[in-house]
Order: sequence, then structure tokens, then C-alpha cells
Amino acid sequence: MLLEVRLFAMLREAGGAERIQVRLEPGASVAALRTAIAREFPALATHLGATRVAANLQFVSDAHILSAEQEIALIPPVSGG
Amino acid sequence: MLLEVRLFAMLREAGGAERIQVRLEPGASVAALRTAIAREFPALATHLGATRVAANLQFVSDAHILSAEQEIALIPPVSGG
Amino acid sequence: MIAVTADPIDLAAVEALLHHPEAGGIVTFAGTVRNHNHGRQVVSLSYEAYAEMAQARMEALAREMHARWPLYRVVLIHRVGTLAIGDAAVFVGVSSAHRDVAFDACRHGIEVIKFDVPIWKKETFIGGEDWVEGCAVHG
Amino acid sequence: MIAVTADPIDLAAVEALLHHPEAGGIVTFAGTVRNHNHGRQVVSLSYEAYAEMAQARMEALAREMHARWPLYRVVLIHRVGTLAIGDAAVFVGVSSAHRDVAFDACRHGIEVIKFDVPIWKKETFIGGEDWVEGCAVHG
Repeated sequence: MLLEVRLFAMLREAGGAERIQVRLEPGASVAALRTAIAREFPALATHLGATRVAANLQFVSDAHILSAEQEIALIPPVSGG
Repeated sequence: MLLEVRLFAMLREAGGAERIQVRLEPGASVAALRTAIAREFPALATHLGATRVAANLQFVSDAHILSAEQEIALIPPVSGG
Repeated sequence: MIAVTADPIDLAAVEALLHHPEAGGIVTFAGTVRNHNHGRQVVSLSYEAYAEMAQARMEALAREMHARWPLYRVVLIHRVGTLAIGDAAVFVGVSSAHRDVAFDACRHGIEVIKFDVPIWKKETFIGGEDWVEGCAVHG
Repeated sequence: MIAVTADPIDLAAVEALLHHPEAGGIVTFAGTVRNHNHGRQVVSLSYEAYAEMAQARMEALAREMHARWPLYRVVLIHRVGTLAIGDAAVFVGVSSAHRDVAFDACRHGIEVIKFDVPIWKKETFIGGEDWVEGCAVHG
């Protein structure tokens, strides 16, 4: 499956794009997404440790199973307020 | 010495006046003032247990020595806010 | 701004007073007149103050707050006279570089006002009026 | 009112929203843009949000606050875009019958916004600009 992943703030700038596309096996987890991004997007790799993943506007754990219907985003450390 | 003592709120209403006059020996303390008021103003007596005394705009203890130059007030339980 | 006043509290004006270019956080407390108290329907409240002492005590409180916490601005206002439901009777506002400081200082401010400033509240409820039982003990 | 917005925060309007005839206390927190941070002179700040998620997370936060404390009103606003020194970037306001509840709920609200709502701050200072180091861990 081909996932679109939204990028924000320092990740958007590091990646040079507002979205990236990542191909994963159907039924892949957030952990698999992290591994794929680290391999295919070296500019994002150093940020991933502190980055959370959101699916359909909610934070999800590494065990969460992804699908192409979900809106997926990388959430680097937030600094609102 | 003749002291003027200001009354507020429920004490003002109970005493029927904004000020009372109390005659005390020179060098009398707040404790002596309380005793005199309890004796001479029965309408105020029941309130005195919970009432603090202020001299020159500050709360003072029963040991505080009064003088006619001080502005003296009875401060019943406050309920601002 | 430290005031015991019959005038309504202008929230926009006091918020403006609290702003400071080095402050990162502003915390405010407004105590408003409720329509009920101890099961009684309140129509209005009236506040009486020993105005000179209340003003002096609130000014001393502001100095104590500045001494205890790194604050940029402190605003303490208490109204006197008759207030309607929803009116702000008391306002405490502080600004600080740090939000924890601002929360702690603001909370302290309203506690001291409630326990230690000579102001008394009389409720007019359906069927009568009465002084509200207050705080006798030093907070 | 829960909003992620580019518009300035109208403090008088949000204060009015917080009033409720049964509420006795209103506590607000406004986070304002400071002129310095980590020893750098800040010229302006700009906030970027994952707007849909920030809005959803703040709406969920308001529901959580209502479930945890007896609150009448909750207002949560975060601005996005470029802000000047002194501007309010974030506003949290709550009203309750009890002031302790209002303080606790307001403080919780700003903590969650700072740790858990996808908004990012970029500082423009004299000599450059940079994303502000944020909170990675769930608060």
C-alpha cells in the first residue's frame, strides 16, 4: 500500500515537502513506517526518535496498524503556548 | 483615655452606629478593649469571639497597647471575593 | 493597579495593564456574583469595605507577592456597593515569565483577599437579606 | 469556544463567553510572546499548526476537562501565523462554582496544550530564526 504522510514544522523543512509517500506491506504497523522513513528519507531520520505519529488526528503507538484510508502525519516535538 | 472604635457590616448593624466610644485606662491593651466592649455593648458581645481588632489599618493582637491617636476598628469575619 | 472601588471592573483595561514585554504568562481570577448560595436564590450582593484598610492591606499583599515571586505586574481590584448576578466582584491578575509562578501567585492573591481584607458581603435573596458568613481566622 | 485561529484573541469577548449565572470563579491563562528566550532577543514568533488535529485535540481536551471537573464554560484558543511581542498566543479560560476547581482545570488546560497539541513555534530573533525546542513526551 502507498501511504501519504504529512510533515510539519522542522520535519517539513528538513524533508523539503509537506507530504511524503511511503510504500509498505498491507497491514504494516507504525513501527514499520518509522523503519521505512528512516531508510528512505535520511533527512528525516535524525528527527524520528522524538517524533510521534498521528493517524486520523490522534496519536497512535508503534503497534498501530496503518491503512491507506487513514490520514497519517509525523508530529515532531510540539511547542505551542 | 477615650477611644473611638469603628464598626462595620454586621457589627455596625448590631451596634446601630458606625462608631462607638470606649473609655479605658491609658496604656490599655486590645484585651482590655474587648472586655470593656463586651460589658458596655451587649449587642456586640456575641460577635466579639470571631472579631479581630485593627489599629492604624493593621490587624493587632490582644497584647497590642492602644492609644487615642490610633484609628481603631473591629473587624468581624470578612467575606470579600 | 490596586483598588477598592465602586466602579465596574474593565477587564480589557486590566488585561492591558498586565501585559509586559518580558512576561510570558498572565493568569487572572475573576470572582463573579452567583445566582445561588447555600440553596438560596440570590438577587444581588452588596459589598461593604473598611476602604482605607482594605486598600492598605491589598497594597501590602501586592508587595508581598512581588517579594515572593518574580512577577512583572500585579492587579488587585475589589468592588464595593451593589452588584448584580454575573458582575465581577473581585479581580486578581498577575504576569510573570513563568506560568507556574503566575498560577501560584494569582491563587495566593485571591486566598489572602478572601481571608484577610476587610470587606463584607451582604446577600439579598428572595425573602430577605443577610451578611454572608465569612472567614474569622487568618489565612 | 475552541479555536485554532489566525485572528487576534479578543479578551473582552472571551471573558464574556466565560460568564455563567451559576459560576463564582473565572480563571484565565494567556500566554504572551516574550521579547527574549534563552538569552536571545526575539523579534517575532510564528506558529504553525496541524490545524485539523490541533482543533480535534483541543475539543477532546475540553471534553476531558468537563468530565473531570464541574465546569460551566471552557474556552481554548491558540493562534497561528506571525505574532508580535506582547500578543496573546494561547488563551485558556474556565468558569466554575469553585475557585480551586477553576485554577486546577485552567492549569491542566495549558499543560495539555503545551505537551499534546500539534502546534509549533518558530522564533525570529536578531540574527536568524529557528524552531523552538518542544515537548516530545506525553504530558
